Amino acid sequence: MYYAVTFALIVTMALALARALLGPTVYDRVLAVNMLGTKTVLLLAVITFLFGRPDFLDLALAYSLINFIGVLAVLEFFRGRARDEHPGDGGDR
Amino acid sequence: MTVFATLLDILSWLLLSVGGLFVFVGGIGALRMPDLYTRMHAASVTDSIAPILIIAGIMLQAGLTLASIKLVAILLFLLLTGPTASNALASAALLAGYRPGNAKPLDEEARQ
Amino acid sequence: MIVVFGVFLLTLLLITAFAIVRTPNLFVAVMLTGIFSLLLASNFFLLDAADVALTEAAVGAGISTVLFLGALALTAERETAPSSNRLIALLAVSVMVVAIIYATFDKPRFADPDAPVHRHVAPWYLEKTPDAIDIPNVVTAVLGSFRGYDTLGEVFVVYTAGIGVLFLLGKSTARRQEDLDDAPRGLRHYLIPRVVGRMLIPFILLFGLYVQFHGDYGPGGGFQAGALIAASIILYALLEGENRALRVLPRGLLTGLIAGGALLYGAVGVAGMLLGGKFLDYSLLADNPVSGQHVGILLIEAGVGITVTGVLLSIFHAFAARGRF
Amino acid sequence: MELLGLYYYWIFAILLMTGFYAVIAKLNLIKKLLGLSLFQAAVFLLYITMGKVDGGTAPIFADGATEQLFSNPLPQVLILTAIVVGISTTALGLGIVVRIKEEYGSIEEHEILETDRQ
Repeated sequence: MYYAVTFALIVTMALALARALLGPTVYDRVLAVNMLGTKTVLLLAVITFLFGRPDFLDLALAYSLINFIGVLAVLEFFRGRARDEHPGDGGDR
Repeated sequence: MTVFATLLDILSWLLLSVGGLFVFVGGIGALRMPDLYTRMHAASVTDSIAPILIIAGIMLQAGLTLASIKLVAILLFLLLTGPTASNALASAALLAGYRPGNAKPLDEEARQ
Repeated sequence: MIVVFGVFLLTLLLITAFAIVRTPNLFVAVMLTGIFSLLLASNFFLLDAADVALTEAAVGAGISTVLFLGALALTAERETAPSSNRLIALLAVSVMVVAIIYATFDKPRFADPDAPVHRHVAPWYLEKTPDAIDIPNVVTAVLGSFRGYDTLGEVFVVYTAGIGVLFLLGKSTARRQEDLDDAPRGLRHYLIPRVVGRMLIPFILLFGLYVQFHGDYGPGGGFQAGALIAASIILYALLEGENRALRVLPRGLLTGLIAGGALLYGAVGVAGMLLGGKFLDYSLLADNPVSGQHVGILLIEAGVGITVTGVLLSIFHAFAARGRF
Repeated sequence: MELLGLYYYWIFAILLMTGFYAVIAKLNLIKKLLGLSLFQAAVFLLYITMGKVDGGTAPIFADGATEQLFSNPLPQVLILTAIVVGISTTALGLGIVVRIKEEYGSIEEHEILETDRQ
């Protein structure tokens, strides 16, 4: 059954990757990256049990903690760009 | 194997397969939906209900071990960060001029 | 079956790589690099490399995206010109691909236990680790003790790269200090991400310390821990503005960390010499050789962690001081 | 099975050369650096692939279990350190690119060469 879940997860990763490649807006791509991040956490968690080595859950834990930073960095990047394009109303959103 | 253990097994496999189904459905939705916000709606299924089901399913297999505690932590962090990231993304998109139900941005500048 | 999953993920990896090279939008390329890193880490894990996957997770998910975005903010978001000499380049590359693929037919079968790689020193490491070092994680044992020289070299490469970035971008002329203090910085206007992000920071720090000190027993060690701790401070800087992060860990302290970690590593080596052994011989650091090894590995992992944290944070601040973060 | 095993090496070859193509054919300096990290990732993948042993598991002794078959720890050690070194050197490259942008006002190779010629 772990195999079935793993299969569902990697197929979904492929679908999310397709969304990331198709775009069309940058927000779609960020959405796809975020989705792939969650899928990776689940994939790693399932595979640890597939391998029968539950002590490797640390990996999934690391991803579940860190994935957030990438999304925040992208948002901050957008905000900085908006501030540069419209000087004056910067930052206060 | 007692009846109880068998029941637990069946329950865990059930949770896992339903979780896998939700992941798959969410993936299809994220690919096929017409605009950003509906896609986000579909993707949020894989960020909320799917991890709950899948991790609950694995936890039933793991039993009361350190692995279960780690799984709870993983689930907690996923449930904290996933919706937050979606919220931040949606608000950023809204502020950038994308309106729901409108596949195209209001200001047609080359934002991508 | 797992091989099939691996092949599937590798194919996704390849598609992502093509997309990275093809897209003219550099921002999109950086987002795709994030995906590439996720897929790469999954592949490493499927190939039994838990430590490597953890490193890729710690470095690829947060830090490399942040650094590339920082550089994009300072340069340009799109490439303006098409490729040069596309046909010649494609020809050269295709010839090379064909040559390498031709060569693969002579390689040992995938995962062959009798391949030459596995008959050299690796069995010796696996056999000796329980007796000589007595820690469960063979990767840490090889990294810290058997091949301590290598790791010392790597730490100094990281150190040199950090110093190089500081030379190039340190003491920025781009913005004055008072400017920095006035500007509303960080994501403090996004309330929800800020609250949630602040809740995460202590957990990432705690997890970083766990990875640092649990490295002997499970996947982990100084390199991963350094990257994780740096990621938590970077998260703080993203949420609260760079200045607050600098107030927690000022630039001078970071420079001290860079040098201090490398020095700690070197000092452990010299201590071995002073006690009458060889350079980086930990056996003499405690009463019996095995606990000496434990002490030595603990100390050098701490040194590695300190240097990596210092270098990654210094690099982040060097980019951030000039740009938007 | 035989071909599936070789597929890992073929992916390595194509990935390596995809990165190399970006380095030699693209004019944008950041794109070149992205290509370089692809190149690097391909090498990482080759090492880790060669370290895999059939039926093996990650080289960390589990509690109680003896006589396990482990994958080769040595390539993992080399690549683990190489990943962190890789990000540091990439950062150094990005630093150089930022400085070039400040001096030349461009990160496109042909425009930089143009400026140099004047």
